[in-house]
Amino acid sequence: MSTSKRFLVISRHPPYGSSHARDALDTALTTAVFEQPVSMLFLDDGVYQLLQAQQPAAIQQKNLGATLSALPMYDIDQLYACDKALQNRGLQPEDCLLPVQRLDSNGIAELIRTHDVVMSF
Amino acid sequence: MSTSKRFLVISRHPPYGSSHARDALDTALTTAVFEQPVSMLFLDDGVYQLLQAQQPAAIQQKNLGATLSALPMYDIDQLYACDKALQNRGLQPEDCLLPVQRLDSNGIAELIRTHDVVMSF
Amino acid sequence: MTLHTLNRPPSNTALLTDCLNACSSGDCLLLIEDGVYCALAQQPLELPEGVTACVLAADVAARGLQSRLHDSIRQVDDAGFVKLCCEHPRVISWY
Amino acid sequence: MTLHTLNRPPSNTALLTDCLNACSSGDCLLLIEDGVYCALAQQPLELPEGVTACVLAADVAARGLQSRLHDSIRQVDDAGFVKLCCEHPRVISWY
Amino acid sequence: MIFSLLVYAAPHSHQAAESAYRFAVACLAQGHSIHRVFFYGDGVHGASALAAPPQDELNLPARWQALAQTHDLDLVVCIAAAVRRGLLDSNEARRYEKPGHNLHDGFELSGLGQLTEAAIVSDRLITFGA
Amino acid sequence: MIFSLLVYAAPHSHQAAESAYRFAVACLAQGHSIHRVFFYGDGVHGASALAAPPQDELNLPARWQALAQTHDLDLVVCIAAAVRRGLLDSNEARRYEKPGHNLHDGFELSGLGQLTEAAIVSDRLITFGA
Repeated sequence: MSTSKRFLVISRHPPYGSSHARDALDTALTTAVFEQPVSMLFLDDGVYQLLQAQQPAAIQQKNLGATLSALPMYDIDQLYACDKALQNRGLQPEDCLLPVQRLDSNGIAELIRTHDVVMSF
Repeated sequence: MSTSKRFLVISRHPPYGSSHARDALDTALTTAVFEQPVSMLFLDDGVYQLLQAQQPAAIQQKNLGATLSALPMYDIDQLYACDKALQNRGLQPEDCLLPVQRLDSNGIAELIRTHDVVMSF
Repeated sequence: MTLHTLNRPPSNTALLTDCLNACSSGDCLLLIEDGVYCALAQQPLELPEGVTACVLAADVAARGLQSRLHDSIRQVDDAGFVKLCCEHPRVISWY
Repeated sequence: MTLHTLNRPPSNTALLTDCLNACSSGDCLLLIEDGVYCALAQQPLELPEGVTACVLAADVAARGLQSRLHDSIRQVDDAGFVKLCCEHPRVISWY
Repeated sequence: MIFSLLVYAAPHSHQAAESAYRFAVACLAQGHSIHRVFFYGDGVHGASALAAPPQDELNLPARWQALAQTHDLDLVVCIAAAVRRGLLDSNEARRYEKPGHNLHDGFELSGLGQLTEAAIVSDRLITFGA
Repeated sequence: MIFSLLVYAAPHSHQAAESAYRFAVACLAQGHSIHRVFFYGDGVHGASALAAPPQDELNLPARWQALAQTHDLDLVVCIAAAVRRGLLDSNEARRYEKPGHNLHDGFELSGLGQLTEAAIVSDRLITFGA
């Protein structure tokens, strides 16, 4: 695997209700482990993954927020979110467990154009 | 099974994309076979099941419309659909493969109140 | 009287609308799983008259929403979910 | 240039909006499976400038929608789907 | 009160499968009885004998079996939904000439009529779906 | 051109699983090659050796195997997704002390890295999801 491509993982689902959010995250982490540059983009209810103070022990699931917080340790620091999705849900930067760059529609379309492989979950 | 209850099966999904529509239909048919009175209510994209001229052979699926047409033969003749769902999709009575009673919100709420068991798919 | 459970977020507008339209006065709406996002103060639910709403507490806590719930919405635990089922002769699941 | 596939009906408003917002001029939107309901004349798609839309013919026929498609939308077969993938260096699936 | 549950979602893919189990536990803890849990659609995967989830996730088939043993409840899997999805008991494995079977102990395959029957004899039927 | 496919939906539940197969057939018919089909999430059920669908529905695991034999393509199932969902090969069955295994011939269990690798070496990665 000498060649390298720029990966973008889009995550559109809220945590815990389904496995989409976990699967997106595992895909991004694996891509980083394989030393490919990877960005993540949170759209729609996917932005709810960014909320602090998740306590999923009562529903017997792993804390997805904790894994998200570790993304920068895996050199996944290109994190983006749909500005409108955050705004509609009243999510401020201080509500989020890690900093993300907020993008409008033009920014999202441009982000996609600068990546080679886009996987959406 | 001496006692009898009034069953309502709600079907909210379009045909073919997922198994929801087929599962709803099978549930209604089985209920009828067990000689329980059963009504069906089509909501949201579920009303697309009523469209004539479905040709699912090319996607290797069974014709759901054909099964639907047979409902009256199984004594399932209490068929209802959300009027607004039909209207929003431009579906006229002549577009449909069998006649349904159109209900507004009040009618739907009342339909539910007159049934003992409601299963939604 | 009917208990309605709903497990999808409000972005699923058609589901939430169908559920609310199907409610009669006296019905109760219990928000579970991803349905608890419908209970946030940020986007208040427009409940039909005579309809009350609750959320399942474990699902609220899991998603970090404790401080973000709308005032009018009561939290219930699993035992409360069972009790609601007993109090309503009919239960419909919207998913 | 990107090919976007979408397989859900337009009642899934958030998905369709996200997909359309993510399009750049020159992109193509291919509607497949339940996504073909987005191609009906009854509710015309509001495509961004420079974006074209197609539908997968087998999915249209399966659902009985042949006579209900919007004029501006081209039907492609499975081979056409593959060709669209070749013509666009990037494919995103919206589902 | 007599409850029956309809599970229409797969474990590890949708929380609904886990919610159903939690509900059943709460139900029995309050002294209610559960007549039947019916697994339909993707819910049939909740009856797999081969599922090996990570230690921090619920092993639902094993949990359901334990609950059924303690509280004498019926775990029924829709046979038509199961067979097309690759969930077989030894009878069906023979019938379809498959090399093995994977229905967890404590569950049985039967027809959709068992759902109708459950709805008739129970005071409440609660669906957990996706 | 070199394609790889990501199948993220279960057969018989979502049409996406069938769409992926039809796409693969069309792809190969046009002279393209497919490097790998990767089954992830609920897509892993598309690799079940025990699925016995009705005659008028596609038996996707058998179809994929036949396609792989003819066209020399790789059918890889995400091991983490498979094991928690009850899809095991003989190795994993031994490791988890399960009474049997149900991975269809022609498929192999491997890590998510095989998806990354497929995306790198292929000209196109097409996802079929639900």
